[in-house]
Amino acid sequence: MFELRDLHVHYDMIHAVKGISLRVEQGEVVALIGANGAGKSTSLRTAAGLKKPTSGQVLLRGEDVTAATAQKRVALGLSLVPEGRHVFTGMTVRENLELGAYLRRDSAGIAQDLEGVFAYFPILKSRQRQAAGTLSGGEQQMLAMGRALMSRPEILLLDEPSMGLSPLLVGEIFDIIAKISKAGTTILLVEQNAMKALRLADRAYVMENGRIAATGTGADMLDSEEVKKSYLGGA
Amino acid sequence: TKKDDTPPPADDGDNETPAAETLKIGINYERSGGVATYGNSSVDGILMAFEQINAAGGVNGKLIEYEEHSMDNGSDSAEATTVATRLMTQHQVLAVLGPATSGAFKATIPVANKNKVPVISGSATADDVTGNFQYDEEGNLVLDTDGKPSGLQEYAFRICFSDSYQGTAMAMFAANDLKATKAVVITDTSSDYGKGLARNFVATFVEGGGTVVAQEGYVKDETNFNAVLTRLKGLDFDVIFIPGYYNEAGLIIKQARALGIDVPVLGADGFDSPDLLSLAGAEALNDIYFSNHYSSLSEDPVVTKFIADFKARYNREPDAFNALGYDLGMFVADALGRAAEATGEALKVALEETDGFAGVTGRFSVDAQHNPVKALVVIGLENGVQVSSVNASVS
Amino acid sequence: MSILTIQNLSKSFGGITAVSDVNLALECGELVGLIGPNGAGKTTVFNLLTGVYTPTGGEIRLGDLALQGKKPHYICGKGVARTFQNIRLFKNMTVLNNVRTAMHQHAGYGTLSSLLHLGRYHSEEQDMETRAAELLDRLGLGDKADELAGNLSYGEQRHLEIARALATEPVLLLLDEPAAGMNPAETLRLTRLLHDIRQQFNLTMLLIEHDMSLVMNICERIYVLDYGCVIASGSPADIRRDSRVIKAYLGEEAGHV
Amino acid sequence: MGKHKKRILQLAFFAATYLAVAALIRAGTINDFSFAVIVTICINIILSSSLNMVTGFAGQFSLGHAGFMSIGAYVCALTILRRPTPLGFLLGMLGGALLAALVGLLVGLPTLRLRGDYLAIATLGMAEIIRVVFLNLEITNGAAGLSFIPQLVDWNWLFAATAGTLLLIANFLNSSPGRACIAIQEDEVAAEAVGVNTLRYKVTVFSLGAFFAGIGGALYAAYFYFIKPDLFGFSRSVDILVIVVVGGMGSLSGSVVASVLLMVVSTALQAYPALRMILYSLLLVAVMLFRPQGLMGSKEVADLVFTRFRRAEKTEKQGG
Amino acid sequence: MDVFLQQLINGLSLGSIYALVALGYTMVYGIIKLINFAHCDLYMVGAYIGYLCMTHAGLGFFPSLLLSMAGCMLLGVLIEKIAYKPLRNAPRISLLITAIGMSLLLEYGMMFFFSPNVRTYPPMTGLMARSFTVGGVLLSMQQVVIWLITLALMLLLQYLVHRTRAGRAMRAVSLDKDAARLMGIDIDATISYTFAIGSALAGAAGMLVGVYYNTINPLMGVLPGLKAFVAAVVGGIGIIPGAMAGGYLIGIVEVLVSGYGFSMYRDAIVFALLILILIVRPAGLLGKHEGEKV
Ligand SMILES: Nc1ncnc2c1ncn2[C@@H]1O[C@H](COP(=O)(O)OP(=O)(O)OP(=O)(O)O)[C@@H](O)[C@H]1O
Ligand SMILES: Nc1ncnc2c1ncn2[C@@H]1O[C@H](COP(=O)(O)OP(=O)(O)OP(=O)(O)O)[C@@H](O)[C@H]1O
Ligand SMILES: [Mg+2]
Ligand SMILES: [Mg+2]
Repeated sequence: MFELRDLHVHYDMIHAVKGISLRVEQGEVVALIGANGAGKSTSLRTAAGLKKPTSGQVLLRGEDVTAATAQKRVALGLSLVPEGRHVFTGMTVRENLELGAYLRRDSAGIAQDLEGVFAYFPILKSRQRQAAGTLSGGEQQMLAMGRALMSRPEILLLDEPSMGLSPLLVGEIFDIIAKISKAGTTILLVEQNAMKALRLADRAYVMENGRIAATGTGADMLDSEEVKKSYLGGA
Repeated sequence: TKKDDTPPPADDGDNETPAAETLKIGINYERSGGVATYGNSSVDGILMAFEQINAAGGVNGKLIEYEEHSMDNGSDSAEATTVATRLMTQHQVLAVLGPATSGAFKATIPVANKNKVPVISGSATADDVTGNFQYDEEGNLVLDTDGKPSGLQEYAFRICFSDSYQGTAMAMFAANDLKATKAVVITDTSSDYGKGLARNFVATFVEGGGTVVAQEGYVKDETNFNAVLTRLKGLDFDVIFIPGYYNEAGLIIKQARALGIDVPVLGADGFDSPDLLSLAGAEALNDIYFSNHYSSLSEDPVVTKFIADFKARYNREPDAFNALGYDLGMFVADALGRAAEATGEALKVALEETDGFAGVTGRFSVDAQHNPVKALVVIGLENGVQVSSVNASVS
Repeated sequence: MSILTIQNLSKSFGGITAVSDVNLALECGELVGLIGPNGAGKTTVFNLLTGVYTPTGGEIRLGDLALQGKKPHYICGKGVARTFQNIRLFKNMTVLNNVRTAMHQHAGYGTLSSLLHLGRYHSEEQDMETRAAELLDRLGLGDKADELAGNLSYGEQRHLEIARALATEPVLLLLDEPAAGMNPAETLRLTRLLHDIRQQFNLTMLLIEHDMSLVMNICERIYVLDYGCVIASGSPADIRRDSRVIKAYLGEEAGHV
Repeated sequence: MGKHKKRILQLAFFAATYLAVAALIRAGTINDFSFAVIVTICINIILSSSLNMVTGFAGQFSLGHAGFMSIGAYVCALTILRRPTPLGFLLGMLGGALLAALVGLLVGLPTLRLRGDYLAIATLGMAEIIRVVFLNLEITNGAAGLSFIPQLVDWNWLFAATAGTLLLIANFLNSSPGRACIAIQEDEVAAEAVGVNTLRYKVTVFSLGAFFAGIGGALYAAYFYFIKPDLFGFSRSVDILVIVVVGGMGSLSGSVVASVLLMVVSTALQAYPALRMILYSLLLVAVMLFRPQGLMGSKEVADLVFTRFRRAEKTEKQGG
Repeated sequence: MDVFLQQLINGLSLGSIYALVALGYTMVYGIIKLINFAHCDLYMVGAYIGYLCMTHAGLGFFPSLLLSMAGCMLLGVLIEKIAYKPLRNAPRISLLITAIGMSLLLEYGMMFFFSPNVRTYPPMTGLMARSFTVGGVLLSMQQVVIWLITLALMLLLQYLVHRTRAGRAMRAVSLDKDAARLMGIDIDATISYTFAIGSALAGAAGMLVGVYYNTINPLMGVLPGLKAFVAAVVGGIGIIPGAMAGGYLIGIVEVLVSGYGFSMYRDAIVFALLILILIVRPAGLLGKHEGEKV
């Protein structure tokens, strides 16, 4: 479904991602965890086409999209919910959601998906006319996810969706990710909340200093002493 | 020192003088920047003059070398100083022509005095350009012990009128020829040219018993004068005097006429450009009078030849800057021909001795203050066409 | 005695009341938590305390000193320091200079000696450099002193923010989500560090955090904000059991962590 | 240790420059023209390094530097026209610089609350207002300007002013108030939060910048014989900004390098009137496209030299 | 009173021109935060294209207007592609210097090819040359045409920005470029589109000025450009109605100041007004002051 092959990414002199390879199969939830600065966000940004890799490939349904622009990848069914939400602050909630469907022209389908998003996030429905910039952090996170869903993605990349959220909302967000996954969307999830992410994920990769340090099923990783020590704060 | 081996003047080229001997003349003009139009127009005239001289065998058999010594001062007076220094010290020129505007020209004069190389402008009209002169109670020039006017800038010359001369002349023309008693003045306040003209016009006009009903100002490159004109329209006056250049004057005249202001409009040599007609339109150019150096109606062969040559060379009508530039080139060549030797000092003496130089902009001599003594004509336009020219005098 | 007293503090932005009628008091040397749902107004309280925003109503007192309506630099001079939720370092300065800049109010020379490098300039500079190096060592950044702050990793940046705040020699330290974006292991290390710092610098601390493992471990008392109002306060154990807090903030599951 | 070495090297460099130029002038190798070029370069160094302090280091985007320059120029010109002595010049220069600083203070207090491009446009407006005032004042002789100003600038004055400006600015930036100003550029909110009175330091650095601009203006008036209001318009402010950015925002040596380089280019192009500005503009665009951070970035020449040293030292140690 | 009305009418014409130019500044600023100094020279180029069309090609007013808009549109997009696009991630100030470079290049390129001398538009004939008096106030057909064209272009612009997909993309790009790309928006195309519209408006303004004042020269854009930018800032930069409001305000103030005999102080008064407005309303007349959320 989706694959990164021997990807290297640089910021000027900084070698942020040093040859990672990972794959996500149709319908899976895959978690990517690791310490700060390990290169998780960079990998996702490169996958979405916001950052050019120095070498390596990005494959989407077997097709090499390394050279494709970000908008081309959106058209091919890939969608990223970026770190820090990046909602359009000066626009209303509804305009944000409509922009999510920017590339689509089937107004009936758009209207239907809009209702779908409101079903996942009822609070957004009541805030349709509010400027996105005045939403609270959690609401903005929901809006960012809803907006990504509006493009009807087949694979959804989520970058720390629970960052800065209250414990209550963290729970909710993970519930919704599970729902989205059940509805058939393939998901690659970057999380610091490693415990919850690993519980939800079918498989997981651990990143360290720009490299994949370990991989396995979610359950295996939860049990791994190594992972426990470095990322779960266990003894 | 080398006076002895200067070859005798050889007018016909059969006497093979060494071609290596050239006369270097520097050109220091505003070729870019805010007043590039004036600079470029002047240079066009100078180039034509030098081309003609060299084509005719040069000055006393020596060609004028000017292309390598032609520099841009970017309409910046400090750069004008630098360029003048460069031309005098590096290029060892005998004289520097330009800059066009009074301020930049003045900024080169101390350099000229220091290096003893004359600087000459065709269009620096401010009164104090060639010196800040003093007059005693009877109105006589105060002289220094060496017989020169006190305050003279020894190495500065010009061949154009000073502002006071034209302003005074036009005020007298308004009072005497047009019988005007009430005048309005619309001045280009961003140029010393405009302000100088206005000051002298007003002084003379008031002295002669007239009143100046209103004094308005504008700044260079302005295009919209409706505001000022609308306000003036309610006043009672006989003439408008516009001390400024054709760029804005053309628009002022056009917009004034469109608003129904029909009184005569007076100006100075800044009006002299074919663009005045295209800016204002023929129907607006009635009852326009401006002072100038020459009239295109003139039958003087110098003038008719210049106009014909200029059209042939540049494919357009000459304006005042072109004519002054041309005269400037001819003027310096004339003095070079008479100079005892090829030095700045000798050239300065020759320039001072100029007597009856026949230029396009009039026949003139150089007075003790290094200004030209020449007659001024007042040109009248009807339907955009020159219909009259009156010789005016200032007394 | 109370080092900080907040009475009936309110702040509204246009139509939104972000903080309404908040009362809060900190005893000298206490470590108190401030929690609440997203958008409850926690950061706004910090902004009001540090003078970034002017209150719409109410009083803030540091000891006997009224702080409301004062400029941030003045408040900082009186001993209130903070970190920011979205890290705000001087990214293009070195780590050392970030800390030295924060010592600026204690630099004992004026503009004239700064121009001429005369008077107390040299001794003061030497002194500041020593103190800055000590602070960096304390926060584990000793070997990064000459790096640009922007090149540090996220976690290191959070530590540098704390070092910078400490450099202003505060009596009251406000920390806004210091553990955000850290994994549980890193959070644990931070918990220990905060504990030590409080001892060493003799500080009173107010802490905003969503990571309950940190808050419940380290805070002696907790205030809970919701919709700008204090809905509960008390010991971590009390808060964990408070039904309103569970409903608005902790959620059923998290309540049992 | 390293710091002192750097300092000594800097001073040695200044002294060597002074002596070399003085010797060349005495030998006649530097003639009037070369000296005029040196004067222009030095004035540009003073203007650009002071603007760099305000804009590159303290982050206050100003498009009105020429306005302050004109104040220095006019005060100095009016003084030395009446008292054409070295003392008159010194008084005129200091008076002009102080008046410029005062105007900077008065203008800065209300406008420095603005940020970024808004501040730029407000300072531009301020400079235009100063220009119009000079255009309409009696004592400044309006549009005609002041001419035949005595030329009092020689190499001693020029060197003292230029080196003094550079040293004072470098000192300031390497001090607690200087760091506070740099912090303001980096993050104003954070700077306030660590106790920096941002308005006070913005006004300080702005007035200090105005002061040095005034010095630059005074030298200009006392060398180039003539000043008028139009010489200090928007385009001069832009010219100074161009030097700062081409050299590198936040690099004093960058301003020096760019002042020299742009003057050399400009002088070379004097002889090609028609193509001059076209080539100049293409050069600007090309420099920015290939080196957007400016020639020196935010590094100083000394930094480059010393990292080289340090690296050499390190390898030596490792080798030994 | 008549005089005042007449001044107001004159101010509206001048204001229309400023508003058209200000719109381009504001749109470009809105989307890439660049004070596009070359914009005022596009206005100059527009005037020259119109001049060439009317004198050398003998075209009528409207075809010339369309051609100068099209020409400027092309040039504007070209400049963006060559000089601005490569600097999208560079410091903003280097972009500003590049814009200054492009501005000088256009001015002096024009001088090189067309001489620095002024050119004059041919006099209008027929209906366009007419003028009439309404209630003691003189109105020329040219003024009326300027107002109508300006009004029409502004309405069109409002429609483009607020009602079309491309307009929505423009707003998204101006708010957050990365997020816009994640929505599938082609930001390069959107930025080009913005330059195209802004430049076309400048072209129209240049042509209208040529017809109205009938004199053009290579440096004609400098001062009006500065004023138009001031207008955009006064109105609140990045805000389209703000640019219009600012343009009309500056136009009218200028005309009134000159009309009441202070033309020497006109520029000073305009800039003083600017500074005052900024001090009172730091984000301009229509700008919302978004205090940074900390
Ligand atoms: N825009 C940038 N410019 C320069 N370096 C960057 C940039 N963004 C990230 N880096 C560097 O790249 C490395 C990887 O960063 P990245 O954001 O991918 O980490 P991460 O795994 O997402 O960390 P976190 O958990 O903190 O989000 C880090 O060293 C970081 O400093
Ligand atoms: N400058 C501002 N302008 C307008 N509204 C603001 C501003 N600052 C904060 N708010 C609003 O005030 C409310 C409280 O915000 P605040 O940042 O204090 O929340 P918080 O409790 O810190 O939330 P979080 O845990 O998500 O950081 C929110 O609704 C926010 O949108
Ligand atoms: Mg990340
Ligand atoms: Mg917060």
